[in-house]
Amino acid sequence: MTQTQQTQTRVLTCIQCGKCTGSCPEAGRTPFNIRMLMRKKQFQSVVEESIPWYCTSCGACTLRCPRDVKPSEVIIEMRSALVENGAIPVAIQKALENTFVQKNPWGRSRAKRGAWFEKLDIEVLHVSETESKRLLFTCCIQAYDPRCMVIPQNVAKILNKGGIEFGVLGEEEACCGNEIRRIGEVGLFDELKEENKTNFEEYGIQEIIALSPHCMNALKKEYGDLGIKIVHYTEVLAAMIKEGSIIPKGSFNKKVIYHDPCFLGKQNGIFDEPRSILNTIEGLEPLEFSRSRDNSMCCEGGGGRMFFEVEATYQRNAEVRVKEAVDKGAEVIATSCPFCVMTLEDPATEKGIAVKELSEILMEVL
Amino acid sequence: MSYALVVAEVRRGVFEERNLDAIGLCALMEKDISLLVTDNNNEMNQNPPSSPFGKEGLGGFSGEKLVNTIIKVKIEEALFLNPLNMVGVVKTMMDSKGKPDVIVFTHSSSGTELASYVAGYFDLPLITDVNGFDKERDVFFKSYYSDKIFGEFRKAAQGPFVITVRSGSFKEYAVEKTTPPVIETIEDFPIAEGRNFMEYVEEEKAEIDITKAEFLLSVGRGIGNKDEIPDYEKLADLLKATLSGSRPVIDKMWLPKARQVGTSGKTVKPKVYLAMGISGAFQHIAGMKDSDCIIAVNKDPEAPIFQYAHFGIIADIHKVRDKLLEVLKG
Amino acid sequence: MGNFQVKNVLVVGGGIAGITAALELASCGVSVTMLEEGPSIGGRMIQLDKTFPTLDCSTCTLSPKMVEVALNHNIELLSWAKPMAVKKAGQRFQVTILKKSRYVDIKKCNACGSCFPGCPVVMKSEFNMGTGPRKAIYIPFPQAIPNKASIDKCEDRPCKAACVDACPIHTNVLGYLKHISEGRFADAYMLIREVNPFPSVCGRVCDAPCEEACSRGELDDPMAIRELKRFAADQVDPATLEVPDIQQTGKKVAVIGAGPSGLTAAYELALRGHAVTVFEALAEAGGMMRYGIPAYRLPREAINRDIAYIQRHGVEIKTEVRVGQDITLAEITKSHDATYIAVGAHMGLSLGMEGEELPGVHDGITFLRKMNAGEPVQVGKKVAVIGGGNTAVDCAQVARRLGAETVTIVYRRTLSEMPASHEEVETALKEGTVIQFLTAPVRVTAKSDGFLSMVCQKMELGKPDLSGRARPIPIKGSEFTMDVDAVISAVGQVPDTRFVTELGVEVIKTGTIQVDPATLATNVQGIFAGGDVVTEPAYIIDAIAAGRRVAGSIDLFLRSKMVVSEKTWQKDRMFWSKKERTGEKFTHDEVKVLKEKYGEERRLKPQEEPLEERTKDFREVVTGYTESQARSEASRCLAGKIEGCIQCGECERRCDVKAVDYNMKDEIVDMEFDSIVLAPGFDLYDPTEKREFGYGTLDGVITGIEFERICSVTGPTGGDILLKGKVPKRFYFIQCVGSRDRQSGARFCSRVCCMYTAKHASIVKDRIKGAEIYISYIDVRAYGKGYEEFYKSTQESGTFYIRGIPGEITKGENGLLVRVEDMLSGEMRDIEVDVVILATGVRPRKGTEELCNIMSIERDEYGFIRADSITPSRTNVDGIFVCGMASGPKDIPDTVASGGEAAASCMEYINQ
Amino acid sequence: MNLIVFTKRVPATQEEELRITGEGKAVDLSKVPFKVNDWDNYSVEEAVRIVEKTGGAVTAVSIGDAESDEVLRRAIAMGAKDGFLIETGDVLHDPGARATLIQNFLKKESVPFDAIFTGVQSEDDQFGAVGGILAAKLGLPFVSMVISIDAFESDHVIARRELEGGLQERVKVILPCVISIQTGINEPRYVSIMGVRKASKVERKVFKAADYQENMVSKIEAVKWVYPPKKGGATILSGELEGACKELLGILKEKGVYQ
Repeated sequence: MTQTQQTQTRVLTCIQCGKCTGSCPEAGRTPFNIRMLMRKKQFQSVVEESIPWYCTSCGACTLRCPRDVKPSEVIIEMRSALVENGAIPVAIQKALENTFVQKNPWGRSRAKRGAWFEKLDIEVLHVSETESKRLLFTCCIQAYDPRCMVIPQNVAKILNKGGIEFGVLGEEEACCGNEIRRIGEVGLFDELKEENKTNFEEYGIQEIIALSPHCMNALKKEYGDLGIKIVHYTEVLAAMIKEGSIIPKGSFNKKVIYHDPCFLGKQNGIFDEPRSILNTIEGLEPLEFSRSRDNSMCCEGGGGRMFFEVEATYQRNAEVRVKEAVDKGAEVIATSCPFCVMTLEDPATEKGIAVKELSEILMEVL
Repeated sequence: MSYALVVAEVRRGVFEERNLDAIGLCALMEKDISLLVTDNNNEMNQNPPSSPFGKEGLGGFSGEKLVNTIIKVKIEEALFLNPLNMVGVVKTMMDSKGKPDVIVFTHSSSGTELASYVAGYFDLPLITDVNGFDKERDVFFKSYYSDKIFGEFRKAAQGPFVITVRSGSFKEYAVEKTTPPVIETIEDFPIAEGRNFMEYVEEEKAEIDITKAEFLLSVGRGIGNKDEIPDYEKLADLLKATLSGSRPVIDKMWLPKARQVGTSGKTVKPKVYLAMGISGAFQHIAGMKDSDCIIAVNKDPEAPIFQYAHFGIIADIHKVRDKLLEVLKG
Repeated sequence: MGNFQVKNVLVVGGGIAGITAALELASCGVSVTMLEEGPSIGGRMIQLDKTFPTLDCSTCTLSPKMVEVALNHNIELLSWAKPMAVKKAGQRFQVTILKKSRYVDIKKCNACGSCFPGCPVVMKSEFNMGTGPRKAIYIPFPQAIPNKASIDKCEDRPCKAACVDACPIHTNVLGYLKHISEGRFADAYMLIREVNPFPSVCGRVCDAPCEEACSRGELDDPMAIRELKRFAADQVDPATLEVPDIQQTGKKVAVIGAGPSGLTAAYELALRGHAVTVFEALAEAGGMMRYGIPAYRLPREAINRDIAYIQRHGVEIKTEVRVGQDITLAEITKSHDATYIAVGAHMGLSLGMEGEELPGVHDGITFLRKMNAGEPVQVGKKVAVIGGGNTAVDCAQVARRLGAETVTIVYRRTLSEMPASHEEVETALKEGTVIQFLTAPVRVTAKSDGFLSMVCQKMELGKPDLSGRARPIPIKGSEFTMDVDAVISAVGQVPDTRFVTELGVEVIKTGTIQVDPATLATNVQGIFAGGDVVTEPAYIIDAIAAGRRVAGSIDLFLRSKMVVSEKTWQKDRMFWSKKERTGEKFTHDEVKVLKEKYGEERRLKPQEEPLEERTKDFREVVTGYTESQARSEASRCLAGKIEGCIQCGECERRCDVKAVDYNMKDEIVDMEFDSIVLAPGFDLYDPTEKREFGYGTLDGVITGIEFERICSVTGPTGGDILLKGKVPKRFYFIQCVGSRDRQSGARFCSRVCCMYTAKHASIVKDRIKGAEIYISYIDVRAYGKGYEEFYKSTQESGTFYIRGIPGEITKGENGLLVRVEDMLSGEMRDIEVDVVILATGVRPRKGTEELCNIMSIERDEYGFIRADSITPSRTNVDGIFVCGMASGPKDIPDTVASGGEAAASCMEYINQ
Repeated sequence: MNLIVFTKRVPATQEEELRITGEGKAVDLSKVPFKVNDWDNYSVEEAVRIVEKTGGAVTAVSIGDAESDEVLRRAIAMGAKDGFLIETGDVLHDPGARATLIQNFLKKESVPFDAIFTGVQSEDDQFGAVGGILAAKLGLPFVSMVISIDAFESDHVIARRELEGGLQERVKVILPCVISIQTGINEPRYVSIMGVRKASKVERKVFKAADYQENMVSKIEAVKWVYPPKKGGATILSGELEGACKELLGILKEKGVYQ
């Protein structure tokens, strides 16, 4: 059975319980009704072209579907059909074309992918020169955006401090394709995957520390069995703290609320490591959102939504999130995903509250 | 005597300012300049201009004196700016005056169309979008790879060199001559049938498409609140700019969604992008960084937008706005 | 009877299915053995409040049948029993049955229920689905069959519980530590009070032999038992306690001496209905507790609190009545039916040293009494204290608080021989008291400058004397002189028993009264004696023990005039000698294992007032534990580390018929049956894994069966629908939780949830006025007679049925926020409610797999027993039948029908 | 309608820092990714849309090295019927030479057409001249900067040209003709990788440029490559607010967006 047929078979088992809609971060506030889409898919009826693009691929519907219909995958297929048809929003098209040309959706020069470590005061080796063959895999946005660039820089410094050897691929690294797959560009995803896999094989990579949950997800779940250990950096740092190879010495006297990224948390079950890092920091008062862990609210940065704005005006989830953080008395929103940082920072700045990536907080106290 | 022929662009009776760059290059090349210009004073023209330089004249210049010869073509401008007719005009002119050393056009929508057709028709060497000239080495500079590299070019064949000139490149070399120009006239030349002018169309204003605007005035969160929007609209009106915004402004519905610049909105590439109160988030930058000229106004000198801007003003945007309104109105 | 032989059938499972089958079979003359794994039959149905669609009372329907099972001579009911192995031999089955020990002899147990209240182990009631508590010894519900108590005993207690043995009154230390560790402070207090009327006092100044015996001490540090008692006592003001209604006997008892022993006896006797009058020579009751112990160790409020409560029981205390002076003993014995002499030992012993009579030389016990009575006492700047007991140390510390700058204790032996408690000595040293060891005073002289000069002599230790301690021998020529303002001599006390001689009460030469150690009776009938007056100075706890003992003994005397020892007391240890307290110790290997298992946890020191502050006045030095400290210290107790019964003995102590037997063992029996009917029943899906619904993480999210218990009159709230003590108004029911659900491995419909949810909605409508009720459904399955009508009437009563299952439940501003798509309108709704009830689906009963394995029974993909499609009770094994939910979801009528069908098929089989 | 559309594979230099090598003889493009020329993308889309309406076929033609096959596949994926590659290793700077090569090719291979579509210019050399020269050489009408094709009839086209300052000019052009397409005329469809893979199955014809070199001489000489004068970050307009504002207006005038 082809994947499409499998999807169709799964969709036919949908009992229209509506749990997906109830779980969906877009339901109610946008015209997106995931349950309705499954219904339409059952009857192969026409879906308005703009609709599938609302999905943030947070995965809540798939995780909660009692019939294992995997609505998120159905959305990907719907998008795929639109992609094959060529009729997709210009912004998405741009991101895809950029990725095709420069191997990153932002269209930045591939040759400058390694710019983030050039100004570091530590030496960052190409992974082929390392003994451990441990690769630090950067997310495109971390490689190019000055705001997010601090993440790989910080993590590199912390790893270095803790005596953990690692290397990078620099300009050879291509986008992991997580978002590309979610946009529905299967072919392009395959190309990125093959390109990265070829590099992993050529350099005999043993372990990959992914800096973004999105990359980790793609490498872990969508590249097939690589025979490579794939972890998110928070797992590594949490272990380092536990072993005592890095010791947070300073204190961070702030109330910090942690936002679980969808791809790290609900989709990959990493809830405790980021929290354990925060909890070891002196003076830091950890807070929790009322919706946290499995029920964390999606920031709406996934599934291509980073590149594309849907045609609806509503209060963004990021704003809702920031509002709650403020109500809870948080002074800092911590998260461990660059997309979350980007989406949350805007409304947070407005409310006078800081958004910090975990590595930033840790860096301050080391 | 060798001369340079400048084909003037007159649109709706207005002598386009960029013609001065064409004249300027010729002056820099120290050529005797002949200006080929539509004489709109004929029965086909409903809006006869007040002077050969168009009905508005040439501002500070007493324009006539910039060239040595003015060749008036008795033809309505729309026909004149048709490449199929232009080859007839040029042929007639060359037949009567001899071949010029260079034939210079503006590098504009019509200039390049005319130049390439003329070059092809007469099998002449052509270089477009010239933005510099080194007289000593006799080389022309031309932009490559979106201005990242300049190429130096030289004519490598016989016949007049057909050139289009980038506006703003040579204007300052267009200086007045001591004597007024000789006025000549061309009347008799063939009119081609293959392409006919129908009408001018003003771009529809109803649906603003910011991706097509040449000049965007873009506002960001820095404007503070919605009440400020009308004043920026006024400013955009006066500047003949199109108003656009960054995501926070759109999110708050201060401006319609269609006006959002950024990866999640629209990617724009105007000639001038005037960013007011935009700090320059990554996604926003990605949507406008390829603009020809970026001018940023922001009170924070550390705002990332200044890294991408060509010009900047570090000041309170409302003060800048008020001052601009004052200057524009005064 | 010829060849006729009674056939016998084994029915596994005592739910409605098993009961139906058993009764059907029994009515046919078949001998039925019913195995029930739990303590009572009744199954799930007995947990229900009502049945649908008729809303009949579930208990009313089922109880008669349960009783019938108990009464039917053809049915033998084995609870706490399950089959372990089954072998088919010909047409018959050889079954090995495990009869789990219930630690209560059901022949003796009369379900009086007196054992439960004392049990310190509080567990979640399985019957109430955890919505309410039960004790480790319990009867699951009032209508239980068999109606007998049982104990959930899981494992052996890791410690020897030597503390209980060590305590002269056998305080249930394990029990009250368990209570404290789980935050039930008042319960801890009541457990202490059970044997000790002076918790506030003993929480502070008990010598705590328990701690010495504590098994935890063999691992790291002994439990801070006394400090925890004090914590518990500080949590409850006895003034708030109710005094029980006591039936009076009309007998009168006199108690002479209002010290710990006398008051304990008075209290215990009052509880037994006797009128007690206490005669006290001093101005206030309390004896040595008040006049011997300084306030910084035992604040007066603590004493007053405990005594006031005793008085509230009708005990009359007459103070400033000195027997022998103000009233004669004879007068007392004449007007009372019994007399208890507990006057203590208040006479200070003299050293026989020269200069003892000088002003500035005090007798320790008098010194303390005066000070505690508030009389002016002056000691000057330099004080010497003679002696090595607690009194000496107390005197030294009091002297410091009275303004002495240097206080020196002069003791003739060394630190290790000092009888004073080590703790007290340490505190005194910390506070700046100096101890001159191996030093004895020789004489005291007055000097012209008003100072006293005390001549001392150095000693060395020789061979042990009668007390077992090394005898100090003076070193010749080692005399030296100390100049002091005051000398306090505290070398011992003796009782003053001169007043007893008039009636011929036998007194030995030290002045102590001679008694029968078992009954504390003197040689004169009706006169008893105990406490220090018998033992010479001992500890408060010993005095209390004597009081308790004598109360029993006097009570017996008053009721039967018997004074012989009674069996009840045999278990008690001898009460006055520390040496005789024995405690088992761990072996080296045991210690190793325990250390590994429980790790090291050091004893928590309670807070104390700062050293420099506290010596300025008489404030209490130790300020005690905080709540969390107390809980964490109490949780160190090894006994409390196990789940279930901790074998503290409380139930055993309370059981009048002596039904509790900790040593009961599991039994394995082999039996043979002609056929087997399986009715193990079902479990309900645990929705914890559906994190989005917040079960287990959000307050107010419960399951349907839990709600059923909350509604039930036999439930934890007595039938009032209460959540955290409040009546909820807004209800949200979610159907299909764990049914038709691939994720949880159940693609089947559970068949009952739609209707039980409708039933719940009706119950709510009925009992809570103005309740707002929402029900989320996928489709409502109301098949058959009565069901559709029931659904309709539920809807008509104003319940909002929303088609669509919520995606998630989160905490809202004033309750729980349910996010759901009302898919009939396509609208997203955020509905705020007080309680969310998850209609969880059914699952095969835990243990079904094991049961099937031993019988080679096949199960279906979901784990239910696979049944024949034409004869739905037939399994793959000929002769073994199944009924009820065990073979798949059924409602009650279907279950009953299946029970009958199984019985019929079984009959057919056994009569072949 | 048979439409010929030219499409070119160009370096994506927008984001790159380019290096001149060999003392001005060459620009190092070895690390630069390539892509389809933006204008050609619109032009292919427009041609395909016309054919989708009027019937006929689009033939995509590319001049370049073997790699240029990529843009042909792309054009096919978008809807072109054929792809012709005129293969040459040389870089033809002179638009005249390119036009001559095309002219020779069309003549020699007798490729039938009703109209030729080109992009207004290519991103790399930005000449914007091939269409015009070719039209003139072929003696065909020419229209450039086409921002809209209002009608495409059997014998003529009505097109709108984009002029400056929001003005457009509507013209009628007789077929056959050469049309140069401006970006923004349409929204080019997305070409998925799968689409390109499928397109690979359509055979493309490869021709050698060497066979069409008659009269093809370069009339201009590329002397050398140089770096443009450095801009060096934002020029901050400082001083009095009024002065800065006037300076700002001056810049706007210079850029031609404000008169």
